[in-house]
Amino acid sequence: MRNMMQKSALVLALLAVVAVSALAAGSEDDFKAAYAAAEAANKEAGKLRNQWTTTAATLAAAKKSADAGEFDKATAAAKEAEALAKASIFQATSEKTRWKDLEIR
Amino acid sequence: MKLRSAIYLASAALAFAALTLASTLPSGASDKVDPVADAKAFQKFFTDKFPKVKFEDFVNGPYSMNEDLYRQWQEKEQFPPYEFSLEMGKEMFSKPFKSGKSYEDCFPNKGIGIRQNYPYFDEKEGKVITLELALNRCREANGEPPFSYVKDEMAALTAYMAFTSRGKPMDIKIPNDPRALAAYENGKEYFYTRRGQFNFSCATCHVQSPGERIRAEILAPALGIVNAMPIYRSEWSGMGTTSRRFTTCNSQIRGVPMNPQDDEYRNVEYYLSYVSNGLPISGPGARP
Amino acid sequence: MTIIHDGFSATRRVILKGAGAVALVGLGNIPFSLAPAFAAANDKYPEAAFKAKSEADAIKALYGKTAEPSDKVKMDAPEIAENGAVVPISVTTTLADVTSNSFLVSENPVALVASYKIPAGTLPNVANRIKMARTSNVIVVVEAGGKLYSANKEVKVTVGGCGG
Amino acid sequence: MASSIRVRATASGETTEVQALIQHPMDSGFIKDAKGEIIPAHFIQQLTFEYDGKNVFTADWGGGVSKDPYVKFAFKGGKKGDELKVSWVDNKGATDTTTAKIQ
Repeated sequence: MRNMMQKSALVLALLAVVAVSALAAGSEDDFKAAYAAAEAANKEAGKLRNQWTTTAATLAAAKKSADAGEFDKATAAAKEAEALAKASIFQATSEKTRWKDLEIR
Repeated sequence: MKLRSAIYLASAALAFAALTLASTLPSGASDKVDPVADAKAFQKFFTDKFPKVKFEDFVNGPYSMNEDLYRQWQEKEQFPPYEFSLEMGKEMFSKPFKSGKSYEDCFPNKGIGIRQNYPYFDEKEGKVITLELALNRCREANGEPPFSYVKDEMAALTAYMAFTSRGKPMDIKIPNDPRALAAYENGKEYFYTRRGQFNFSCATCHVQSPGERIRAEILAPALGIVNAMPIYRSEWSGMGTTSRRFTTCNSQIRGVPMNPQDDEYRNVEYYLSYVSNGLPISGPGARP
Repeated sequence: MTIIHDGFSATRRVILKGAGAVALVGLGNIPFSLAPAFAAANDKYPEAAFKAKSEADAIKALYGKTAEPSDKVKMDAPEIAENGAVVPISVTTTLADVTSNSFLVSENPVALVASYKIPAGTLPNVANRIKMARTSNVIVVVEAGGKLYSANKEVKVTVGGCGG
Repeated sequence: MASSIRVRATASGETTEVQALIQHPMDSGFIKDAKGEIIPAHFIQQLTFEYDGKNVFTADWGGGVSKDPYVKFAFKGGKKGDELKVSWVDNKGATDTTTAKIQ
C-alpha cells in the first residue's frame, strides 16, 4: 500500500514525541500543566460527543501516579491522555463528512 | 505500563494516519435525504450479501449467519431463558400504579400488539419517542419513579410488549416534518460515524462484517437487529434492552457511551427501525 | 475398594454400589420391581463427587468404578459453544437397564456437572445446559446394567462462562 | 411470588416428555464479581420429579449447571390432566415445589 510508509512514519514520529517527553525531568508543575491540557482536550471531545474510554482511563492513571508522587510517570500519562483526546477530536471532526462514504446507497 | 502506553499510542497514531489519508478520498455522498430509497438499498445490501438467509430470518441475528449456532439457539428456544422476564413483564403490565391507572392506559390498544410502531416521531415535541422512553414517561405521569433503561423491569416490560407483537412487520413512519427527517438523518449519521479508539462505527461491525467473528462473537446483521429487542444475552447472564445494546456497543469500541435515551440513541433507533421496516418483530430474543 | 474421598455419603454410596454389583452377579439380572427401591436408596446428594477436581476422581466417587467408551452412548453437543455460560448438551442411548447418566467437563474447576438418576420406566435420554470454563472434553457416562459406558467430545469455547 | 419453577409436561403416545426451567443463579463459587470478590457458591443440588407418588427422575447438580437451569427427559406413562410434582433444594437449604398438569 502506498500509504504504508507515511503511516509508519507518523507512528514513529508520535512515539518519538512521547519518548522525549517521558525523558524530561518531571515536576509537579509539569504534571499539572500536562494534566490540565489533557482535561481540556477531553472536554472538547465531550462537546463533540466523542470521548474515548481510554482517555478517561489514562487520565485516571496519571492522577494516580501524581498522588503517589511519581510525577515523571504522571506527566507522561497525562501527555498520552492529551494525545488520545486530540485523536478523538480529530476523529469526530473528520467523521462529520466522512461517514457518508460508508453509507449503503 | 510502558508497553501498554506504546500500544495505545500506536493505535491512536494509526487511527490518525488512517483518518488523515482517508479524508482526502472523494466523497460520493449526495445531500438529499430519501428514507424510502435508503431502506430499499439497505435491505438489498443484506439480501444480496446473504442470499441463503431468508428475509424474515435476519431478525435472528448471529443465528441466521451460522448453522452450528442456529442449532444451539433452537435448543434454547425450547424453553427460552427470557421466559421469566417475559412473565414478569406480563404481570407488571396490567398491575395498577398507586394512581389506579396502569401501563395499559398509556398506550393505544392497551399496549397490546403495538411494539412495531416504536419508535415514532412526536410532532408536538419534535422528537423521537422510543418504547422505553414512553414506558418511563408513563410511570412518571402516574407518580412512579422511572426504571433504569438497561435491564430488569424495563427489559421485562418491553419483552412483554414485543411478545404481543411477534410476527408483526416493523412499521415505522416518518411524518412529513423536516424535524422528523432531520432526526432520521442524524440517526443515520450516528450509525455510520466511526468513534472510539477502535475507530469503529456501528456499520463497521453490523454492515461490513456480520457473520464474522470479532474476538469470540459472531456479529449480527444490522438489518432486523432491533426487531429482536430486548434480548437475553448469555454473556450478560440476563436481559438487556435496546439502550443496553447501544451503550455496551459504544464502550466495546472504547468510546464513552451517551446516556440511554439521549437524542443520538433515540435517533439511531429510529433510523435502524425504519430501515428494518417489513421485517417481523421477534423479541424478546436470545443471544450468545 | 477404590479410593474414597472425604465424606460419609460417598463411602456409603460406594458400598451400596458394590452390593448392587454383587447382586447382579448372583442373580443374573435385578428383578424389575427392585429397581425403584435401588434408586431410592441412592437418592442422597453425591457431595464428594461434586468436589472432585478431575473427571476420573468424580466418576470413582460417584460410581466406584471406571467407564468404557461405547458407541451406544450418543452425545449431542455443539462444535463451538456460542457462550461457555450456556452450552446445550444432551445424551441418548440404546443401552438397556440404564440407571443413571452423568455429565462431566474435564477442564472445569469441578469436573462433575450433573448426574441424573433414571428409575425404571424413565427413558435414558436427557438434555441439559451446562457451563464450560474453556475448551474442553465433555464426557457423558451412562450406567446401564451395573456397568459404565461413556462418550466424549471436545467442545470449543471461545467465550468462557464458568459461572458467567 | 411466582414459583421459580416452570414445567412443560406433554403426554403423547406412551410417554410423557418433561421440560423444566428454574430461576436460580447457579453460582459456582469460582467466579469473582466486579469488585474482584468471589461470589459464594449458590446452586441447586437436587431436583426431583414425582408422578403418581413415585419418583420418575432425580437431577443431582453442581455449580457447573447453567444459570436458570434447564433439563429435559421423558418417562413412560402419564396422562393428560395428571399432576407432576417438581421440587428442588439448593446448597443453602432453600427449596421450592410446584405441581404441573400434564398437557
